[in-house]
Amino acid sequence: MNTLFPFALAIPEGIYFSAFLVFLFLGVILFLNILRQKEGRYAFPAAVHVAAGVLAILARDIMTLLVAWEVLAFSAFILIRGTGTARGRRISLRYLVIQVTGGVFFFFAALLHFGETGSLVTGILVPSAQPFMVAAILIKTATMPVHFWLTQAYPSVELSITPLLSVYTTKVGVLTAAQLIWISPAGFPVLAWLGAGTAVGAVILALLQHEARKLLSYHIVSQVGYMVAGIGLAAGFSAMAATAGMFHLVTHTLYKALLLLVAAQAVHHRGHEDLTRMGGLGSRRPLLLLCGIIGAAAISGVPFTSGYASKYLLKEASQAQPLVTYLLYAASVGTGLSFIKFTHLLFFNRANPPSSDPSKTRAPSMVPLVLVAGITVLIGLFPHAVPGVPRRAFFTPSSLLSALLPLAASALLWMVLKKRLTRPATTVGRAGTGAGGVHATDTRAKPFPGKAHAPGTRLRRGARTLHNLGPQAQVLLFLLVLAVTAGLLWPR
Amino acid sequence: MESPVIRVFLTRLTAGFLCLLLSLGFVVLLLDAGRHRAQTIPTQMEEPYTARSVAETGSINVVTAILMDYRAFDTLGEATVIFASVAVAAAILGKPGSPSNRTMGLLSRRQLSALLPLFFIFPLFVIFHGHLSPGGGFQGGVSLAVLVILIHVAFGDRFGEEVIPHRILALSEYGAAIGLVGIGFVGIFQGSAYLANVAAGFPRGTAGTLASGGVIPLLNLLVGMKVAAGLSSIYVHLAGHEAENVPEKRR
Amino acid sequence: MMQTAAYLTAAGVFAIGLYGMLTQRDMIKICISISIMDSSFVMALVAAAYVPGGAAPIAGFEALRFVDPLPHALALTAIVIGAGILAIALALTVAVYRHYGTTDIARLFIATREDS
Amino acid sequence: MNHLPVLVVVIPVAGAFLISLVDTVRPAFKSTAALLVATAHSTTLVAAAYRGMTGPALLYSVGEWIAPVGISLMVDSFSAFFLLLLAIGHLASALVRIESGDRSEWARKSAALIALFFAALSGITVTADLFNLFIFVELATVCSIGLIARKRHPGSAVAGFVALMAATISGALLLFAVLVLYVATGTVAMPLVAQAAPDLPAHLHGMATAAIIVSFGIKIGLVPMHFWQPRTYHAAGTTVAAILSAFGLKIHVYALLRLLWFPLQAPVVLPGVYSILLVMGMVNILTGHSMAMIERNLVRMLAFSSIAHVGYILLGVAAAGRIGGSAAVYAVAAALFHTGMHTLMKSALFWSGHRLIHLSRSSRIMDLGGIAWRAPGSIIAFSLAALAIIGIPPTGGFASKWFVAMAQQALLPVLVIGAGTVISLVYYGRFFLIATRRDPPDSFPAPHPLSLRPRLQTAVVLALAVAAVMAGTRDVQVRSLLLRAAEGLVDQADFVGPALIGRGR
Repeated sequence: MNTLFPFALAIPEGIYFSAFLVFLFLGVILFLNILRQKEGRYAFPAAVHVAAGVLAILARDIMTLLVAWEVLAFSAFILIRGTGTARGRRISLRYLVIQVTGGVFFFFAALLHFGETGSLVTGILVPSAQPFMVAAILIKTATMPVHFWLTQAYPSVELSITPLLSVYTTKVGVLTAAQLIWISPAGFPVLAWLGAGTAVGAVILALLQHEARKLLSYHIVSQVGYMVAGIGLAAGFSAMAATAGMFHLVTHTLYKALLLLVAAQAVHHRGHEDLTRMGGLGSRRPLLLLCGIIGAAAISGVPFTSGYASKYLLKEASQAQPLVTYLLYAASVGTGLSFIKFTHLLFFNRANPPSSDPSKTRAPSMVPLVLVAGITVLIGLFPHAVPGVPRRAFFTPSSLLSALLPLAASALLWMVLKKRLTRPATTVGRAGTGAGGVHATDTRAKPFPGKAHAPGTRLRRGARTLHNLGPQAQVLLFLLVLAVTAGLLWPR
Repeated sequence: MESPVIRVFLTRLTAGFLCLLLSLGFVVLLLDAGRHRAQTIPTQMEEPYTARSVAETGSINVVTAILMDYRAFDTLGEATVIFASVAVAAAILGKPGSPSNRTMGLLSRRQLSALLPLFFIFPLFVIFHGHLSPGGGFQGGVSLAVLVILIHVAFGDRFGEEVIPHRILALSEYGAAIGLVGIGFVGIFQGSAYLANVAAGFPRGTAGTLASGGVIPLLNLLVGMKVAAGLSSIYVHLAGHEAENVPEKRR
Repeated sequence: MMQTAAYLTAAGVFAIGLYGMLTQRDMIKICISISIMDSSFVMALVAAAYVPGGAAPIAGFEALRFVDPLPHALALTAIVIGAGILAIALALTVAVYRHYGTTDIARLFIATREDS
Repeated sequence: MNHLPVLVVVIPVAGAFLISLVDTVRPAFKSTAALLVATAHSTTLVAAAYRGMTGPALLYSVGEWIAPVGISLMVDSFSAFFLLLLAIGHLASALVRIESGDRSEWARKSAALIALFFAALSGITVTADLFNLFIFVELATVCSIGLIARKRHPGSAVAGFVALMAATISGALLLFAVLVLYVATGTVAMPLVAQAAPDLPAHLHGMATAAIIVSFGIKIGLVPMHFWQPRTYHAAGTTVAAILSAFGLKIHVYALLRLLWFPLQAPVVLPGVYSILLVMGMVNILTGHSMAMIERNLVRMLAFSSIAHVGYILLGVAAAGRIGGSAAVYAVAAALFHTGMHTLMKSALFWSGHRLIHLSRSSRIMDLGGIAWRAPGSIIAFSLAALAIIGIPPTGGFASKWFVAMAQQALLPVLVIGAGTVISLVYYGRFFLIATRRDPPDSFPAPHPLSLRPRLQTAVVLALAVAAVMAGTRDVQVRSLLLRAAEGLVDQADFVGPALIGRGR
């Protein structure tokens, strides 16, 4: 008799090893960052979150992976509900329900897989389990139709929590997909299309955002779309695509954490999240500017940054599906545009009400940023140094050109659209009330909508009324059930 | 459209129809079951008790033999049910307090005080002759309880409480119950099974005499005590008003 | 024939008890209905014990056949259990009456619902 | 002869009498006596369970009268598992229920009633006689109504009366089924009925089965027959509701399974029953969880959750009946796994909820906002048990759902299980969020003057919750135990029947 939870763990190899290193590194850095912010009550859930993320990449059996999924979800739930406002509670519960729904799909898939093979070792699932697993992955990776949990939850937590949240949940989804999924019904790479579509769609939505972390959250969705596309392409088209997707995971995790840390610093100074009212940080915080530029360049795929290398690999791998490639190019254009906007508004825009004095920042708060930025740069310059990256010439003229073209397009678009993109948010009364994003946006938390008109009210009332059935009616019901049961059991 | 009277009438008609249908179904099933048994089981094997009960238990009343010996465990269970319902009644109603002093008329009381001692003969006879004739601990115990209730009704609850205090009722119930359980253990100590009678070394005696049937008369006595005390205290609880809890809300 | 008649009587009594339980709103009447239902089961048990021409199961009687003694013993037990149930039903009724001053179960049921 | 099967019934009965006696003579020692009785009973139960689990089925003839004339008791590995649950239950409820200050009549009687209740449950578990089973079921009914209708709560007597009406119908149907089986087979001993069952006319067999299913369905809250349960549990209060739901309900499930498999031989004779149970199980899961989701009262929410979890057990059982053969053992083991887990989880939930309700003096969920910060131990236990009952890996609740789902042949029940997980997450998550909100009302009402022992209670509850969580990672040991128990149910006709007959005179 095999145990259900063998907790088989092993240090992974190849590109997964680099992912493991990144998970560990960012986990430690961001955890210390949280501790440094004197957010003591987050220490335990944050530690559990990090541990679960690392567990996910060490897991060698499906059950351990599922445990890691659920622990990630629950620890994130605690982290998100942290501020404890009504809106925070609602968002966190929604987050949890979505995540556990993903876990339930995983449960179905694991059940079917185990039922057919009798084994729980990590590997490609049986075909009947694949659709359920895809559903689970779509939820976990926040692929487009079900991305809302991420874009709602991540911007609404404490500043120091968002980078930590961005590291694991979606990435573990990608990781699971890379290990368990191999689906292309009738030769059609579902995941690749969904992923590429998400990459484009989320970028378009990101362009419309004015809040720093909301914008970055949409970019998480978009970038995870790249990875999902990579994993999806791996299913039957190109073995390298999975590696490319995983490599993108490694690079993206780093630069997204960096960007979120930068955003956190900025928001901390301003006390609000509205990008159009920030500006002017560039001259006062040169180090922050540098980090921000590195992150923005990396996510836009500027040559000699880490994002360039991983996106190059992805586009190489997607040659078999040209349309996917084009979608990814389109996403690159949007990403570039979006981050020109981001850096412009954050650093170079004219400070549009005068800001509080940011120059008193203590040096230690910059340590995590500098570390992550350094690693991002190193990966960009020496992509082969990352374990598991295939030997390939990254910096050929044609590849550089293919990376620069979308950037040129972004720059062009920026010229055209600058006014429209940097127009201040029209909504008045979003004035910041404190450092936490939740407070800044809490005014939107509606009181209970008119109760009588809430959907399902009539259903609820009906169910309650039914459950106050009088005693004699209950007795009658017993007899009716007896009659029905007897009728069903009457020999035929 | 339809008046409530008609609606109630129709509801009741439906309910009555359903009840009749259900009970007729029960009858059909029971008759079928009887027919099935008549077909499958030979008649001489039909009934295992009558032929052997005298030899095995010493009780000529087979029903008592079954109740107090063959299936004495059932009896223990039902004695426990009585015990439990007394406890439940007490738990629900609280301590009986402020007994009412309503009595019967003088004539009835006079007659009763003369007759009551005689009335006690019958239940005792029923209890002690349980293994010889129809009757036994339950029947006798219930008759005894009726007498206690009669005292309460005729002479007032206060007098009843004075003559037979509730505490005594409770104590005798607990005592009888513990005795009942304790006698069962004799079988275990004698190397036989729980609630064993003759197998545990109780003398079988001569069938048909008062001192026969091993432990059966003793069990009858204890069950009688227990049932009498239990039912009387249920009455006391039901009839007595609780002192501190007069009706607060009337709707 | 005899047995069928006894069964039918028991069934009639059962139907009366059940009918009372289904239609009466007064807790005392429901208690009575419960008691009637118990009686019907005792009658059914005794009817089940019936053997044509059987004597009472007492070994002293000189008879060719005896009725089945086991259902009689079971009937006694069932009576006592019924009495116990009835006692707590009455106790509940008394308690309810003391508190609310009514024994109308339908009204009480609505008055004591928790989740309104 | 090994006397354990009868001792597990007799010791608590005698104990209840003793508790009452002590209460009358020396009220101060009542709690001690109750604890002693619980300890003695639990020890006996564990010993009997050990014997039943390790050896062959333990048979006992009360008064040395073998089956046709006397009453037989039987402890096999299947009943041993439930005896184990009862051992946990009696000891834990005695520990939790020790009250220091309450001098009301109900509090005085409740100790004896709890002992009697557990005696009745033990009796249901060990007896191999249909009529004896009926007696113990009625005894359990009487005791449970006494526990429900406590005086402090004005609506409780009404709820008790409604429960009594339901129990009357349930008892009548059980007695009717016993009567039909007796008239048809001439015996009330389960092994003999089991022998005769395959030859019964099909309609008799079917009707007796229907009566038994409805009878126990009322007790365990199969869905159209569950309406009285939430009200009852709410009236009973959390301490008693835990006993009723976590232990009483499980033993009635046991009785249903035992009757279906053993005397009725349903898997062989009447496999159609299991399709009904399968549908009922799914309906139970969906109804129970959805009602719990819209419920605004903590106790009623947990009661609906109990109704839902009966559904999971039934799914496993139904699968076992439909598969038949050796695979059925796995399905029954899955159902038993969920039974055991639900016992641990639900008692932990109710008892930790008790502390929260006690502190806020209200069981409405909205009134419990921020209560967690005043009873951290309780909320930890509650959260752990809730994690388990939602079915989050690697807790025992997940493992049991996994095995129940594993046993299904169709996809639909599995999907229902998944849906149940998500719905239950919603309401437990919501409660957790409300209980741990950081903006509590300015002042809670003063706690109830009767202080239970919070530390002891919290320790017991934490132990139960941790056991429920740990069972998932110790699933190999748990499953080997459960497979043994399931064999007892599925294969019992093969060895217990001949054993009883062979020893008959």
